[in-house]
Amino acid sequence: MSGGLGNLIKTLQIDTRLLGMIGAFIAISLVFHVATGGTFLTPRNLFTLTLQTASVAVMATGMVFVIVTRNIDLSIGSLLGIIGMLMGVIQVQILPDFVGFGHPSIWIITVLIGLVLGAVIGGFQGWLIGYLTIPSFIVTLGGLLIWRGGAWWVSKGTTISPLDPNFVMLGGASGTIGVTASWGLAIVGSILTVLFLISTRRKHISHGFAVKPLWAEYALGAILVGAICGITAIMNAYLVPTRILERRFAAEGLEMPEGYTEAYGFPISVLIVLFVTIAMTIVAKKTRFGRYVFAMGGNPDAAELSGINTRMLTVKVFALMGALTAIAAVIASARLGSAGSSLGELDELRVIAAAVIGGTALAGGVGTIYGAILGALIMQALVSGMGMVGVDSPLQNMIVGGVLILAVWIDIIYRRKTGDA
Amino acid sequence: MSGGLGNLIKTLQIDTRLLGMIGAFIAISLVFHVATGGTFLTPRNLFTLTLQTASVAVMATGMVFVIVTRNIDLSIGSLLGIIGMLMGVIQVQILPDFVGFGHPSIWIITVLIGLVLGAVIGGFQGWLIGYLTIPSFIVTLGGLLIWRGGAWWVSKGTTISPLDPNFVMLGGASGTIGVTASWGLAIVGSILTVLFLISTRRKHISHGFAVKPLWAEYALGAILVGAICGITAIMNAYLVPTRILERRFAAEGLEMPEGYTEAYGFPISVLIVLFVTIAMTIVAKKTRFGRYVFAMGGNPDAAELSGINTRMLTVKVFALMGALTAIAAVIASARLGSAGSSLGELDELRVIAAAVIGGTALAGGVGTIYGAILGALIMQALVSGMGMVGVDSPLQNMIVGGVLILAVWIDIIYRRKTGDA
Amino acid sequence: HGVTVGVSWSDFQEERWKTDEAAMLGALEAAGAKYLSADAQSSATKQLADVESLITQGVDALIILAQDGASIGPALDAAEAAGIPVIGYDRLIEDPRAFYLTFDNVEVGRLQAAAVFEAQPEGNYVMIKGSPTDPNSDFLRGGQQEVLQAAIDSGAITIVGEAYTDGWQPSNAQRNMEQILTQTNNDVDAVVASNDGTAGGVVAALAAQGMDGIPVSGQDGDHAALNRVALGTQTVSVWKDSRQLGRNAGEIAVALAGGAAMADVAGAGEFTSPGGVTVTSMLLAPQPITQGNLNLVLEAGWIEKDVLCQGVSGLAVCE
Amino acid sequence: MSTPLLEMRNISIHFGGIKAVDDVSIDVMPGEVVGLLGHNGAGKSTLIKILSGAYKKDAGEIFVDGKKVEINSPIDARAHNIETIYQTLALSDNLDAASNLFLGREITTKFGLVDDTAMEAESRKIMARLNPNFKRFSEPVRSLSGGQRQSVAIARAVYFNARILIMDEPTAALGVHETAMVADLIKELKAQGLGIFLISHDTREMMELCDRVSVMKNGQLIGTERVEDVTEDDILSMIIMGKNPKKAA
Amino acid sequence: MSTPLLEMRNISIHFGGIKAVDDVSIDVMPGEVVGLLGHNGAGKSTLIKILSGAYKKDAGEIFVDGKKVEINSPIDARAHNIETIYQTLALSDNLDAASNLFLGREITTKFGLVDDTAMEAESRKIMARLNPNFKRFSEPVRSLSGGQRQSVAIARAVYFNARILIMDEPTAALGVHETAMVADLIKELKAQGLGIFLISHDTREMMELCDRVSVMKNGQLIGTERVEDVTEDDILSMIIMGKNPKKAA
Ligand SMILES: Nc1ncnc2c1ncn2[C@@H]1O[C@H](COP(=O)(O)OP(=O)(O)OP(=O)(O)O)[C@@H](O)[C@H]1O
Ligand SMILES: Nc1ncnc2c1ncn2[C@@H]1O[C@H](COP(=O)(O)OP(=O)(O)OP(=O)(O)O)[C@@H](O)[C@H]1O
Ligand SMILES: [Mg+2]
Ligand SMILES: [Mg+2]
Repeated sequence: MSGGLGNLIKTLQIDTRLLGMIGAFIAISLVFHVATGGTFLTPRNLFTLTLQTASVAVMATGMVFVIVTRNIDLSIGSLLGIIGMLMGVIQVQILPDFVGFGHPSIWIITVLIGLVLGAVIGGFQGWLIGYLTIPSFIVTLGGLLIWRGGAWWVSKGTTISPLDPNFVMLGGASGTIGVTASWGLAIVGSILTVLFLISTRRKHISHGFAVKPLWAEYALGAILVGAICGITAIMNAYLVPTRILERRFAAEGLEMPEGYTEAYGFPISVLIVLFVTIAMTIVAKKTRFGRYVFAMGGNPDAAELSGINTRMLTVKVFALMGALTAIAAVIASARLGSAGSSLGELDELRVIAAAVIGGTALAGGVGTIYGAILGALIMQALVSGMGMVGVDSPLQNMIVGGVLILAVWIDIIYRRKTGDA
Repeated sequence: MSGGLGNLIKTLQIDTRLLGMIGAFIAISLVFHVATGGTFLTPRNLFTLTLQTASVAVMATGMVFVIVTRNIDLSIGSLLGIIGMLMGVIQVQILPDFVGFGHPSIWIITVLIGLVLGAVIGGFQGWLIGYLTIPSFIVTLGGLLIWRGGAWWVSKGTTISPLDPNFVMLGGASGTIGVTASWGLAIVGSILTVLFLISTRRKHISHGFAVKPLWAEYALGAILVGAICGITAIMNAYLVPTRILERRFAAEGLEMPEGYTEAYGFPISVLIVLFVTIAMTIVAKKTRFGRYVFAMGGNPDAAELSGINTRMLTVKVFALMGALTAIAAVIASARLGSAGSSLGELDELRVIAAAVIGGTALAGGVGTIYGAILGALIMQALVSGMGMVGVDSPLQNMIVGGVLILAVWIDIIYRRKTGDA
Repeated sequence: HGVTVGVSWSDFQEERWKTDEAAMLGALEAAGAKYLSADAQSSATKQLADVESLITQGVDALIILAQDGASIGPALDAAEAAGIPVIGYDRLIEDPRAFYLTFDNVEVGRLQAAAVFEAQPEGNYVMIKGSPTDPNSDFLRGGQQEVLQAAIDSGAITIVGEAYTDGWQPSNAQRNMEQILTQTNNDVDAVVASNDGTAGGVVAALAAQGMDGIPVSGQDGDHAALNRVALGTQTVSVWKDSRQLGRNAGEIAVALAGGAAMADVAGAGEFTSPGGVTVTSMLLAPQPITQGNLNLVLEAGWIEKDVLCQGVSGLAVCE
Repeated sequence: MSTPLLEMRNISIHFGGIKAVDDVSIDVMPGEVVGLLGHNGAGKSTLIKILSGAYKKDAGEIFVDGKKVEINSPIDARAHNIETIYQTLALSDNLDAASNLFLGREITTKFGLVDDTAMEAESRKIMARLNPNFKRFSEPVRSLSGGQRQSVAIARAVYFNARILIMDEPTAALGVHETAMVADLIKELKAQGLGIFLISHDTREMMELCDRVSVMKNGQLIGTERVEDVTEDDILSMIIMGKNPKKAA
Repeated sequence: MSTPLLEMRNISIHFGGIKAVDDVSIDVMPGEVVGLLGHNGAGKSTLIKILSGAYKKDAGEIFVDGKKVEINSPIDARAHNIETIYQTLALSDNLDAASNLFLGREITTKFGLVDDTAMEAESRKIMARLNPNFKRFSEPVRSLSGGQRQSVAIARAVYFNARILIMDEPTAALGVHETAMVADLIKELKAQGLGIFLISHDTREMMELCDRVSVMKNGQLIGTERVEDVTEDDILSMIIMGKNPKKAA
């Protein structure tokens, strides 16, 4: 990186990898924006993009932990399938008989059961890996076969639909929080960010460590707040199609006023992703659990000898992965409005790719949550973009494969340059 | 293992794992034999079983090396697909225009091109892994997407058939060597085995090492020769259906003599497997290349510092894997008599499962060729057995998944008991 | 014992085959025949193995739902060697040794396009195709093209988007549809989707734009799809009354096993395949199900009324 | 005589065929340093690994303050304030010195989150005592030299008020200066009343640092002697010949 | 004076920020033992890893028999008969002693196949000289003790007529007896005319074994002295103070 800019980034202490990935995403977007004659970088497409990315992104954060502990999870696609299917059966065939069709408690109970299921199944696989010391590759490869078979078993191949209307809101465009609430969130987020920056600075000073110049802090704060508001602005710039508005008015027997418009704001599923990202980042960086996960990734024996119960840790990591998969299952099936036995097929590959493109090293010990999220976004941007340009799916896959390899290679070179493993 | 038998096995110096796996295979076979009302352990079914196992078995031997060097190859299924497809195009659409349809040189040229393709593609992946140090999981995951897409690309999704008649003989029942030749092979094999036993004993004595008692040597020899002849007998016990014979006579304008029968003997594809098995075993145990593969698996740095060019070694291992995949592609497409763009889908999982069930440790450094072959056979026996019994396929997958995990677990316990690795 | 009939399914995990099987069983039991089956899980290779093991188990007749008609040759050889008659079920096997019993897919494609075309004779069309690795995807697409060709040439219809659907997965269909909608800025008037699964994904994508209601096609008569037809969010689901197909298959199988010649089968005729091969065949007419004739599926007992009419109001059949 | 701080009685363990440790008994008093000597493969590391919970013993008993205790995992060992410095250093290469130092016992804020700044501050203090010219706190320990890593390992073991300290060849990789510092440290800890098991091949060093030395050969205990009762040569002969001169006499 | 067997001139290398080795020059004559001393992290291992091809130098030249050579990989080093015993032993844990001993230079039959029986026979001979009570030939070295592994590593290095031998703390993990044997071995090899670089923290041992000692500090060479010209204390002060008494004087 050349002089001035380099120094600036240094003083701001911004992770260059983060910059690189954002850069990559922007580059890809621009290319497609041109290729599609200006439709790619529209609020509408970015909105859809986030919706499409949501479920993979959620799982990718969990996969980071799995891979950091030198494991792999090939079962999540099938796991998503069977959990989605079970949640479908519960909300469509079971609960209505008790509480009545469309009852608000349905989606809550369904989601809770899903989460428990995910955590338990994941935890069980973790137990096989941690306590019986069966390699995760094998256990989850077995899981891949078992849960996919199970998903079919549950419904004998039929597709469950339509899903509970409230549940469906968790998945996509039908469930957004609107403009005002979105701005509200943005403001709260900005404030918290600033407070965080301040407190960290205080802390460092109190221990007499070096801190960056004040102007740098201000600049950083400005950038972050700017980003938050920017994204919110985009989400709020996407207007609800008039057709839908007209219907809504019609439903209430009203006439839609001339030139009436309304924007979507943040979709619930995207908010879920944001929440998961923040939570997982804190877990990774600021909790013992997270610390142990990385310690184990760096040197399992050392972790063991340091009195860390690595076996239990493995169980927890996979249980967490399972729970996140359940969340993803909610988003995926809700978005589709139905649950079929092929739901989530090959997602394990997408998720692993996302985590790895995001800089998670398969050797273990290294990985970041934001990286995984960006990885997922980049992958989805590629696929959607190619879809718009009309590239045939086999060719799409070929390109995705190439990009995956390329991304990891760049990452390796980057590591070598910066000297950090 | 209890007293007497245990000692016997010790003195004979037979690998207990080998015994275990053969035992497992027999057990499974017996169960199905009963369940199918006596059709499973018939020459005919065993004959087809070997045909069905061939292509996976060939690839499994290569996967052992890949896994032993702490790598994985997820691309072989797709690789098989694209090579099969290209070989199909070459023999059906290209070569006939030059040498004329059905010309004997067609299959030879086709197979050669296939082998080169496999070795080159595999080698290229190996180069990315060895020299650019990109994790094999990523490279081959990329390959999985790229080559599958490519296979579709070559034929735009159409299936190429019928394949060259000579080529088709390499795949299945249409290409067998008959009774006499089979017995001939059996005898040659037996003689070589005995000679081998003798020479090894000589050698040990000359260096003044301990050798097993003579009677043990005799016993061992007897067992091996017995096995060889037994298998041959089975292959020769499966009679060619009369209809086919009649037609053959009719073709030559003759009348088939009353009560005339004829048996198949070894299919060419099975001979290919046998050849590959022996060759790969020698490579693994008796060549420097093989020795280095295991050294690298045990401690890559040590291998490197011992002056082994581990990068080049990786390239070679993957090139070998690619070539074997090409052989598998020949067998698979020849057996089908056609090449479709989904040929080989999911084979990577079957192959990895076979190698792992055969006792290859994903941690690297440990694995045997015969294990992989037996692993493949056991898997295939399970699948076709369940098919015969009429188990629903989703349930079949679930069972295979369970068995995979179970097998590895048993292997781990076994290792712990015997204290090796 | 009586005759044994072996059935080799290509992908039994698909919803519809369950009913085919039921119907076959019915017919077979009626004839006092035994039933064996195997599922190739969408793998031509496994299907060959399946057929072999069925033969090994001594079946007297084979019903093959070919995963890939071009790859089934060796299976036919084996069957012939064992002197077992073969029925090519639902999907064409271009080989005179097999009796062809089907609602052929090209026809299904035609019906899909026709129904959509009727509802939307001009404008912008989107073609959502099946899995690129499944040969049937292109048969269907071919049939659809035949119907639309004229209108396309006359410029009445423009195909503004076309995409394969990896693994026939609804979620992939949804993503592709979303991108096409974005790309065309919702300037789409009709969607020809190749089966009900993909149609589901398409409708989900349309709904997000409030465009649900424009003509969408499908096939298989999946319950979810029929419900959409009732709701008016899907125009047609080409329904192959599997029970009809299954029953015929059973009966013909028993007949052939009994030594009857293919030509002697009641209702059998000649069919010349696209590849120019002439096979003995029996073609059943697929039934396009639209809001107009939903009563058919109800009367056939194919679907329960409450399932069909879930959330539907003001539709005759649902009253 | 007073009850020993820690006692291992009739300990045995074998790997596959070989008896690595065979019916060995040793003990240590508060404020005492007991040396373990023996040829390579004598079983020293294995013996103390049993004490630190890394291996499970086949037979024998362990007493702390005269009370029988079960040690089945490193966690158990820590619960009895038994700290170990392993011959092969147990550090997480991808974490920095501070994180390694506090691994398993992180300092946390009132919200239960780990407090990195506080831990780094602490580490600086500790290392200053052990190895003044150690500066590379924020880098992963991967990039440290053998000795630098050793210092981190020692620091970790002594920081958390251990009562029993096990050192398996702690100075093997250390430079003269660093070795001297460790020697001083051992004396200091001894003065604080810790019981210390010290494994080393440097007989002279042992004579200087230990109160008693136990010699092992082929998994068996040859004998335990007070250093003032024996000469360096006696010990050497015990190690090599495997017989106890006193008993012989 | 005669041309040195091997000479390293103005060698430098840095990792990320730190200069691990900074413009260091050392040489060794045939039949000479040159000792390398220095605090932990001084750069000793790094320096000799450059010689053995494990690291690539940033600057400097290497001469063998006065001829400039390029060493870019362990293979190059071996080509010049430079053998190394690493501080962290380079053995393949899953192979047995014999396979490790001959790794990269297997004995092969006339058909080009590896000849295990021959190799095991050879190994037995070699080990007999180094470590008589070593018996476990057919087991993977994984299950050997630190010292047992060390003996295997040494055996490997000396077996193939090396001309230049590098030993990085070869006796660090060895028992008294084993250490003595290594010392004898070094003397023997020296007599055979090998040039030996010996790294160790045991100054006394160095005084006894080496002809010359080079002292490093923070990556720089403090000085090289003939052992008979200096006292042990001089060397200690060089290591710790980092200044050369002679020059000072
Ligand atoms: N995990 C293991 N598996 C099998 N054998 C082992 C294992 N660990 C140690 N051994 C064997 O047990 C015996 C004792 O080993 P140990 O490491 O305790 O010796 P030691 O006294 O520490 O030797 P050193 O002074 O070289 O460290 C040795 O023969 C060794 O080969
Ligand atoms: N691979 C590496 N990456 C980064 N820094 C390294 C690497 N290897 C060594 N260093 C640094 O280079 C310096 C010299 O290390 P080196 O191992 O040569 O020291 P040494 O003299 O061998 O010490 P010791 O006596 O403890 O073995 C140390 O500061 C170490 O942290
Ligand atoms: Mg030890
Ligand atoms: Mg060193």
